Amino acid sequence: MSKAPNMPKSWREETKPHKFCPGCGHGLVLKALGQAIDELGIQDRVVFGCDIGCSLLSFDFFNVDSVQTHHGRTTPVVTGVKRARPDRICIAYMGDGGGYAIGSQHLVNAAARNEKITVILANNCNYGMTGGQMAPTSLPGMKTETTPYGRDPEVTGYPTQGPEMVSAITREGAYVARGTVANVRQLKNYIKKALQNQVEGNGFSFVEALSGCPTNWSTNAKDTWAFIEETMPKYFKVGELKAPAKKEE
Amino acid sequence: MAKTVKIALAGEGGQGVQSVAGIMVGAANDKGREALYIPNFGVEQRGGVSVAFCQISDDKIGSPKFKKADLVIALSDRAVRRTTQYVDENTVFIYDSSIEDIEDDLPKNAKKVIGIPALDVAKKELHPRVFNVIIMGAAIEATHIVEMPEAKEALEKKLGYKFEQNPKLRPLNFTALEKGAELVKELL
Amino acid sequence: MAEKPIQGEKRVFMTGNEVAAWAALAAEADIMYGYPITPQNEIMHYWTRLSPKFDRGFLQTEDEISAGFTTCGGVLSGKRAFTATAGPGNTLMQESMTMAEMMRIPLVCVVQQRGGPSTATVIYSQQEATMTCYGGNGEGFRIVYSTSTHQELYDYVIKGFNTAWTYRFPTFVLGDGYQAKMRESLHIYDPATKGINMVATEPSLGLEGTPGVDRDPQHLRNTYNTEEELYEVVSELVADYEKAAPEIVEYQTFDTDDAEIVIVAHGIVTRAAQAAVKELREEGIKVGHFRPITLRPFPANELKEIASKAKKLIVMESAQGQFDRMVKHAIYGLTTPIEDYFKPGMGITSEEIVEYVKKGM
Amino acid sequence: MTTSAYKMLQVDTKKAVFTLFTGLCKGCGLCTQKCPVKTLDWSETLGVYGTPAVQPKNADDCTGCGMCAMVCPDCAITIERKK
Repeated sequence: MSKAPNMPKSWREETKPHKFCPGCGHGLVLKALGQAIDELGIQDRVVFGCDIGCSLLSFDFFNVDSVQTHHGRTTPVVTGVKRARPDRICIAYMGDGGGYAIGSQHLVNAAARNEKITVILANNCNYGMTGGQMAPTSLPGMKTETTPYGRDPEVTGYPTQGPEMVSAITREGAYVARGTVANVRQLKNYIKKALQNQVEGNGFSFVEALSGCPTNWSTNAKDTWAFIEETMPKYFKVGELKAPAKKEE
Repeated sequence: MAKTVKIALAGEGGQGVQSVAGIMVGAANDKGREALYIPNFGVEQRGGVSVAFCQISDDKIGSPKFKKADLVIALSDRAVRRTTQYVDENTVFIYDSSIEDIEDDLPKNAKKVIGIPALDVAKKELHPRVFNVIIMGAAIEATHIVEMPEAKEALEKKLGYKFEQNPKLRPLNFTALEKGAELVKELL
Repeated sequence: MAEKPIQGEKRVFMTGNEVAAWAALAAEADIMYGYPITPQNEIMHYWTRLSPKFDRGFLQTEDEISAGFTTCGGVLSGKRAFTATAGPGNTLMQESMTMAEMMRIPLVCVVQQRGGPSTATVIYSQQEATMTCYGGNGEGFRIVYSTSTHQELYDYVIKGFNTAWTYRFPTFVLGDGYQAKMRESLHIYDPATKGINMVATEPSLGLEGTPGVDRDPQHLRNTYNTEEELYEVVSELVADYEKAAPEIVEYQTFDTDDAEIVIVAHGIVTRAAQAAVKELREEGIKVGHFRPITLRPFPANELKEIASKAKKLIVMESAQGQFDRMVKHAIYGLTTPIEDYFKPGMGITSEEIVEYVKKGM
Repeated sequence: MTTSAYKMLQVDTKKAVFTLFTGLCKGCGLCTQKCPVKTLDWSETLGVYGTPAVQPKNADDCTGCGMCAMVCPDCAITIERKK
């Protein structure tokens, strides 16, 4: 008879239930992250940074030292920590707005500099915390609060291909993947590889996670899964884009 | 010399006024005097009129820029027009006499306006590259902020490594310094 | 451990940007984060040449937003981290400075003011006074030293680190383009030889031990859910700032005891004012000069006392009234007439001050 | 640890013990959609937000695969397979 919830060891139980909405994908991404931290045994070394947007609600999520900063600025804050404390495993956690819009210059430049940090980005195709506005990742035709007639790519462009971009601008040693909350085990493995890449000091590591936002999508559980598993992959291909060459044994 | 000596050196970017200004005030500083040097600079990294504001004193120096200079040296037509604002009845104004059609733009209110053939001398007797050292010689003669041996010491300190590579440069620079002093000596 | 960058004390002749780099080095700064902008760029030039010899770090970021936030990250990691900027870069950096205010991140930032608004000039101004003291969405919980000489630039960069780490408010050394680019003499020294001990730093993140096992995790935030919650936090900031202010505030007076006319100026303009006072006094004119060294906190009481005895104040600055507003706010209630002498983006010389004072008599 | 504070809804199925921590369940229903045998359904028991929690409606159908636990964003479900 099990008595305790099966949370990752690195989760901080005192702050659970967490602050995310019912069915929010952040919980799953952070579960995968927590499991990855546990399996690598790095809880004592992790510094976790989070953005504004819903991701900020993770500031007290883990039993790891954490800092919440402004919208888009998690990458530089975490970069600052890593540069000052190279012995720490530094994780920048953000949403699609923080990574691909207001903080895109930081993502691009941290990747280009091959900062030895791990960026984990939840892509839910909209701005969640501010109430469902268009994000860089909103799909063509997708209705949001600021594209009430559907996103028109002629006017607002096409969804940002984050991992593809990061993959294109990083050098050997970088790790880039796109996972999905529909496959938590795979997502955990991607995140684990990304963190391992930092542990080994190979280079920048980046994982985008396709994630759900039932609140702003106004979807029930069935439609939430359908959007994540059927609609989003049409634009966002799940898989590993870049991994360091296997070290010779 | 209790009074603060104020010098404005102006030329085209590339004429080397900033480097000789730096050497000159450095020499004064080395003698334990108070010196302040500020280059004017614009958005562009090169080109345009370049002005070096120098002050040398026995006491701490006040504001880094000044209204009126004791000595203005202008080395191009644009530099002449730019620097007349720093001239009053106590100012010695030196310009290069090779600048054409400048008569009307020369200051009328200066204590003295002196044209010296520094560029000609540099080209014909020495080397165009030491034009700015001739100017430094003139500035030192006009102000005595340091004396000739100290000025040479400062040149040695700054350019010694070049002199080592090409020993001819040493007498060339020292001659240029002395020549500059000579050019103004009789006219002051 | 590498040797000390400066042994004892020595007289040097250098630019203010070089001074700032040497001061940070002497102050045992661990790492600089920065982005190039004129006229502060040579701070980075000198730092990148000197710092590797003493095992100090450097990161050139993609912009000043990043420079400010990486500095926050460095300080949170327990490092004596600093940055430097000017003009439009200072504008971008305000965002991170509010985070530093809210989260009590003791970073040090050297500002070399240039002309504004907008790109304007790369030369000089005092037009970043308001922004440096009160920029961003906040209340200006900062410490701002306005320096006037290279010696002060050196002294206050060192002091700035200690003030920051003692009181945990972001600390600025407010210089300007003249100070950045001009050369003059000063004495640089190893702080220890002057009895100055660098205040120990401590990390807020990346502490030893496993969080949740050996200790509680650090969960640092700057977001609050309710008005009440925020009000409580900000009230605490207010109380801490007000408690610290009397210990931090600094000013200088020159011949103010019997002064009928008091020139009020800060930063590099104080040099012109001091020289003018000297000259005018020789002519028997009863003029004095008051100079705040800290613009935040502002020496309001001290100025008020002097102003109450004067017949006239003249506020002089290379900006259109930014400093003037601080002065008027500080002495509100007095009826002493105030004259303004504003030269936005322009240097002020002692000659023009002498002329102005005489003309008004 | 505050584990003991959680109220549990336990269902003993043929192949596993299904445990739902009501203090963690927000009633999102993601698990119900992922249940391969479609046996998870809304429960009479309420979760942390006062909305229905979940439980296997037919205990014998549950295969103990653990999919529901895996997709729960709140770690509200545990599955303990019987030997």
